[in-house]
Amino acid sequence: MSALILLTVFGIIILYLGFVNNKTILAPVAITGLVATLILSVKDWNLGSKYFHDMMIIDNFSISFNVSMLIITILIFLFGINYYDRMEHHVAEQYALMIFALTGAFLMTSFSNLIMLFLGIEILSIPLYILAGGKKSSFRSNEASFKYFLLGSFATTFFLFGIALVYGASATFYLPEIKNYIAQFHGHLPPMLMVGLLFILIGVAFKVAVAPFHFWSPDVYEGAPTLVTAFMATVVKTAGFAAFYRLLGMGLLPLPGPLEKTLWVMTGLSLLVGNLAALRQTNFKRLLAYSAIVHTGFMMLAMLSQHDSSAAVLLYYTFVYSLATVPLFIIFIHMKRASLGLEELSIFRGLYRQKPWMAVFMTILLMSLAGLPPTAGFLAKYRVFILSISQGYLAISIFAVIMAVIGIYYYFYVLREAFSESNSPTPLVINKLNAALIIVCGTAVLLLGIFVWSVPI
Amino acid sequence: MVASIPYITLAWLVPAFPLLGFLITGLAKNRLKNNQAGILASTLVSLSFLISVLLFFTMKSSGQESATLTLFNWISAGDMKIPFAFMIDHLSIIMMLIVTGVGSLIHIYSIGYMHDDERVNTFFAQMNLFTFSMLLLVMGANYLILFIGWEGVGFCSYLLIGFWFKNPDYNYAARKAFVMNRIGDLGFILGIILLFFTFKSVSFTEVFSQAATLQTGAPMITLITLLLLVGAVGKSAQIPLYTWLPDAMAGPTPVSALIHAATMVTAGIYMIARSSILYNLAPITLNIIIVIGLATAILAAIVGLRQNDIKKVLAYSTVSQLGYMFLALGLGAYSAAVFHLTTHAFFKALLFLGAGSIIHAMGGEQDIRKMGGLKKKMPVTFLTFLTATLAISGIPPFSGFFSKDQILTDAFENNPVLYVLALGGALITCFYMFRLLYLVFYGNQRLSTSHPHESPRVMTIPLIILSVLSVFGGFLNIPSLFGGDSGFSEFLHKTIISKITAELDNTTEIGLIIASLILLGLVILLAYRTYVKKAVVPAKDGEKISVFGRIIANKFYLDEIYSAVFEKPFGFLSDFFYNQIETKILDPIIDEIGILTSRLGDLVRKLQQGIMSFYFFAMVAGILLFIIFILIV
Amino acid sequence: MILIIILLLPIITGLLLLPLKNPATVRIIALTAAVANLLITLGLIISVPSATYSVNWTHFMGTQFTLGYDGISLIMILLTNLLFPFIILSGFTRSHIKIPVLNFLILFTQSSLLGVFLAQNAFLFYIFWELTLIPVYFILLLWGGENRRAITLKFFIYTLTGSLFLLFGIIYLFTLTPGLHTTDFSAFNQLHIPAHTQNWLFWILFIAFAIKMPVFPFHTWQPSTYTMASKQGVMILAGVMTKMGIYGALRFLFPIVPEGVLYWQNIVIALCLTGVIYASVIAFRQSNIKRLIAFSSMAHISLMAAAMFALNVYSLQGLLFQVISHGVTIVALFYLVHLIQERTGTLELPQMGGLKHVAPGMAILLLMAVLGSIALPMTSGFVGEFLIITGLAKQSLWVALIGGTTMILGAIYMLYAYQRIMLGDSNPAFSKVQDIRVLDYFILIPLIAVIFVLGIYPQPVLDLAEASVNSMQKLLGPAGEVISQLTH
Amino acid sequence: MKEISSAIQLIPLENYIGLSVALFSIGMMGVLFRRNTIAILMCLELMFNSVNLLLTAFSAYHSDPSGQVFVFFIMIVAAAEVAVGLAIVVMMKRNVDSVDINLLNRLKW
Repeated sequence: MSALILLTVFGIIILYLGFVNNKTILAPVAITGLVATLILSVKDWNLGSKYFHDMMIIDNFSISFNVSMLIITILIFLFGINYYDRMEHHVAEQYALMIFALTGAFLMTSFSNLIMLFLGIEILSIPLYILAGGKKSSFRSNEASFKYFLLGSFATTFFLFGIALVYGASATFYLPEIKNYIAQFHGHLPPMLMVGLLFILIGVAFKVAVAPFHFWSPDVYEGAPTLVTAFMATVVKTAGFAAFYRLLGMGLLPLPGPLEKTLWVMTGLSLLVGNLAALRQTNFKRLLAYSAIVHTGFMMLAMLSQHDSSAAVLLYYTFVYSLATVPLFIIFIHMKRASLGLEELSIFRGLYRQKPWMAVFMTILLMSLAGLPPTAGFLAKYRVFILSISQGYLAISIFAVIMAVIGIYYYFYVLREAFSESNSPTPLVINKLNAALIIVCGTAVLLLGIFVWSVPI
Repeated sequence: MVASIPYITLAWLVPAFPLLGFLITGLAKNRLKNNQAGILASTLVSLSFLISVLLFFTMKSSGQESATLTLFNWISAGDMKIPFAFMIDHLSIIMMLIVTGVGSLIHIYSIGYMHDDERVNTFFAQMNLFTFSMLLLVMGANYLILFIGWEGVGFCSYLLIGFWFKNPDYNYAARKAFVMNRIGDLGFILGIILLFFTFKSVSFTEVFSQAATLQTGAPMITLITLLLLVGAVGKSAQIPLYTWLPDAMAGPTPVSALIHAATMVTAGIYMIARSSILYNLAPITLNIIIVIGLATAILAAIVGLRQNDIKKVLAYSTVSQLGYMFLALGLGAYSAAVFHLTTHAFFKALLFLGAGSIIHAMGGEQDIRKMGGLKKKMPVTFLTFLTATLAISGIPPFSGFFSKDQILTDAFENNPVLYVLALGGALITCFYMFRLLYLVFYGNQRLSTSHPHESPRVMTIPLIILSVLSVFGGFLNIPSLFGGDSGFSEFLHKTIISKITAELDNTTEIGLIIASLILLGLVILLAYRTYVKKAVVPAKDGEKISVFGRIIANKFYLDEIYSAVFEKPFGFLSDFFYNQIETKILDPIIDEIGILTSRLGDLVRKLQQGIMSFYFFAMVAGILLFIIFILIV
Repeated sequence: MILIIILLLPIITGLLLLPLKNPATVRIIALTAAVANLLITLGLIISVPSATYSVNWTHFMGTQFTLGYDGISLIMILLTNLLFPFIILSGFTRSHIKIPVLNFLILFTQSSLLGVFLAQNAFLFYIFWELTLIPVYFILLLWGGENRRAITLKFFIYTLTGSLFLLFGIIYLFTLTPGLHTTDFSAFNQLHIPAHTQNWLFWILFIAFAIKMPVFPFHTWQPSTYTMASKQGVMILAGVMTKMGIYGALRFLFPIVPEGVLYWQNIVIALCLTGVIYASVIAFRQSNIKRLIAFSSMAHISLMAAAMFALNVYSLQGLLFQVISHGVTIVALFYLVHLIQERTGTLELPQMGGLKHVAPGMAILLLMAVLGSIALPMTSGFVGEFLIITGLAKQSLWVALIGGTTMILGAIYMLYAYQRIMLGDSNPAFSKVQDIRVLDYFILIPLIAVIFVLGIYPQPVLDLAEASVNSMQKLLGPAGEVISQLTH
Repeated sequence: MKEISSAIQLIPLENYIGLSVALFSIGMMGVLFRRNTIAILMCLELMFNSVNLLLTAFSAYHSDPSGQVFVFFIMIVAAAEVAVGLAIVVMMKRNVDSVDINLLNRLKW
């Protein structure tokens, strides 16, 4: 709880720091704030403290997810130092809004009550609507925020309607009670309750961009400022899945048959649509957006094969995925600058010729996303497969395997570009800090792949 | 190491010397001066000859039948144990004598013959390698060692046929020979494998000792013998795999003498004679051998009638003589076959070397229509050639008479029809040999340009030695009929179990001999009248000849048929597989999968229209579908 | 401990190479490392019969990190460490493009290959199995011939598709293991999987190996990749990586899904024989030497695969012997082909001819390598193929007959190629061509020596193979009994 | 409080549900078929409020206040969303000089 408060306080402080327009202090302050929050939240480990009439339970699950999100956010802020130094105004707001979004994410990881979930989602989303439109003059940024906002609130209405229906049926917002209420039907729920639950699930599914509710994500990812995209692709997805898992784990498991089938359909669709759309993608940000949808599919796989270790696998997967994605966006930013604002895959050409080390680490990161050993990405997928196969979901696992192959195709397509000669090489400058961070991330991905402190299941 | 025969431990030297020669001449071929290589090679082969002689006499004196010399354990896998061992018994000692004896003569001859060739050192290296492989073949103590030599000689003949590698036709001939041999070898190796499965061993001694227990006509034995026969047919140029031998004449003449007359081509006969115990158990196979042998003998002889290249004539006569040996094998008269093999080695080597000396004299000319009247010019060659011709025609008391007569009588015992056919073949042989003789040595010289001269002594001496052998070689095996002890067969009969039972009574035999002699005389007379009196010269290539004649002159178009039936379809198939199946079906399928997926990808991308209304619709549609879904399910 | 040295020596050396600048020193260091590794391996073979190294290091990607070897792995390791010095040595040419990186990648490949052969644990096996692809991918991508980007990607995806099915299979087996799950081979071999499961699991596992070997009709990536690949790339691919498929099949199929093997045996053998004939026939009309040899290699590999599924002592012995024989021969052949290309500037047979006049040494060495590949007695190829054909004959005489046609077809196309390149009248275009240099002798003489020495005295390797076949039969369980039934 | 809830309970629950579903659907239809962003925002508000109505009704029937508490939360959030939304619309108006939702479609495929 204290962590949450501290985070909010820091958000407000940074907001005020915006008045003294001195950008240099912003990032350090923000990062210190995050680190402090990190320490505080770790101190709550094993306390399992409850707040607001148990509407909010901060247990190890939420703490671990919070910590992972904090780490990723710290990374993003560190990258932000370089990213924002050409932006004159409203830098403070950027940091502040991200921090606020993070508070929302915290709520989403620790709710035990649908109201909290709703609040969390909204507190997460509203700052993102603004962040997506961060470049006020840019049409694309504008369009991104616009679409995100409209679709987001549209989805929210359904989510709320669902909550209302469930409340109407069960007369409570508390997940455990809802669980008990559902349990008494032995899987044969009344339509109203069923629809209500469906709407709730869809509301969350929209946030994590599961097909067929993924349409917003490629556009928003492409249009939003790259750093925000990175934030959305990683922290928001992590938060979304934390919420999703908590929702299922606390409230809905064992899922009624139809709902479970629905979710499986969503999983399969995400894997398929994401991969196929990414296959011929030429814009890197869109490519990552679609690949994000695919990873969503894998996370769903992990989540739906209900096993005690699902949470651990989910955490591992999301964290590893974020750890690989963020630096890729950063490399992309540099290539984009070098190629004067292009976003095509071809801008990566000649990377190997100019910055071989960058190319090597890009290889590691892409391998991790593609799920090739010995990177953490492989281990993540491996553990997901172990879950799904050990729970006997063979068909979908085989399907996922095939999909993984397609994934490898486009990741290595990018890699091929990076390792082939560029016809018009523009000087590529990567500032020390970012280079160091990329290297750290790459190494981390490798080490997480090799030294994982638990057996795979 | 079982050393039952004195000096058996020296046996490994016999192949070792030629191998040594090969290594020295091969590695130092750029340093050796003009004749060194030849001399070295010849001495080494002669040394192995001496050792063979030594072994022969020690063997005779000690009265031992066979001895085995195991060098090391070659292949052992599971229950398969194949040592690298030599076995010396009466059969192999004879073969060793032939190989090293005739071989050393031909080596010596080659010193003169190949004198001017710039790759003479390579030539001797390869000849030595050949001798080595041939010795492996005859000395091997089990079928697999035999097979090493078997393929080794094939490979050497490949090298030597294509010795003058500038000429693509020669290279083609070499390749053809090797591939045809390989076809036979596949059958052979399969036969060996089956032998192993049947007897759990491939060493001669064990196989034969166990084979005694089997009953005659067992299907497995028949199959094995047939497969071995395939190998023999390939190696010994029998129908249907004989077409390579005439083409093999592309090689230098000494090669033809050594490989394609005296030794390599007789490997098949050796192998079958070696496996006589097995073949006696397989009457079906024996009958097949009879048919193959007789057919080859006659067909080749007929083709020989119309050949105008001196070496081609000899080649076809070789094929037909090999046919006779096969006939003998088929009749179960193995020792007769081996005896004919021996005498044939003498006179056919002599014929080839004589031909070589003629070609040498004519400056590389091989067309007998352009020769003639060489009797005066090169008397030694003429005399030796004459003896050889008489020998091959089976005129008593020349060696060919005894060996061939034995086969004929055996044929008669088996079935008079065989006898008649065989005799006909013999008559044809006699005719074309004398045709050759007359055309080359009699009449007047038809090619004015070249000035033929007698060959140097290094070439003539081997001719003389060989002619002596082909004159008196027959006396090794004088049948009881002429008060002989047929010692050769006696010497062999321990090793080879002949199947001949009934002895012909003397009167019939004498009758047969007289009849055949009369016929032979007539044939020689005919040839004389045609080619000396009338001085008929065979038609030029352009001129019209009778259809029958053309068919014969074109070797029954067998080459053409083979290329039409095997080579062309093979090439077509290759193109078809690659251009159609590989590049149009198999490979594209994989690519198509990729292309198809990316097409789908484009479709899915197009869904992302970027228009808000569509997104709203999509979302609502999705929700509604799911509602319906859950309410139905 | 020695195993971990063998495993890590190359990769660590490779990493040390990266910062270096001077190509010469880089090459020397790389070569010494490879040679040292070879010597260690030989010492291992001579001294220790069968060691297994196991660090109880469960934090390695969450599993037991277990290295070890039996005869089969030993042969594979021997092959790998035997060939890599020559592969590195063959890079001692004038070109100076990214030598450190290239050597690093080569050594990286060596380590991961060794890992594949040493792993005693399916998960570890899979890690290394995939790992081999990465450096090879870059070797092909950065040093390949024309159209390399497309071909490399195709090769990569194609092989990975198989591998991922293998991953699925491994995980499935993992979930079958009792109690606290494990991926140790020893545990897998104890599984008794119901027959109907084995029947589909067989293909899940086999597809990866079939693509790697490759077995008809999964071979289509091979010719183009070989033709495109650089000298060292193709040496690695043809010499060692094809053997990974064989090794994997021996490791996974026979012990784990024996009923599946028996169920599909005939079909797989039929596929392999089709491959033998198909590849040999195609090779006959290829105008590009590299593609010709690629197809010939495919023919030989298919024969070996057939031998593997003939499931008896002779065929397995022959297979394992042939693994070494084929590796050495094919590497020598590909090196010679590249030599010819470097000297004459062409790979097209129609433009060849009469090279023997100017390069007799090259001609003789090529002829010797060709003899090895057409299995003339006294070359290692003969011993291998004789045993293989024996094994096939044990299965059925017809199988042996069809398999044996390689003897004939091989002779046809290899001798044709040899004559087309070397023989014939002297070719004015090649008048400037130099004969082979010292470096080439250093590479070719030892390789060809191996071919002939093993042909004349194959027993040492056969003994290795013997031990491994027995060990395999021991660990084969049901299929082991099947094998013993078949053989006795 | 009591009489309010009792007053609410005079009307059977089905009617409330029906009404709010109707409102929700109307809003949804508006979102689907209008192209003017402002109108769409209003429709969204409508949907939010239908949910509010539903919640109040339920809370009254369950005589459980938490539902009504939730309503307040929703109102606040909705207000915040509209604020943001309007800002975005203003920005859009400034950029493309229109509020047609389909005008911004650079981002696609």
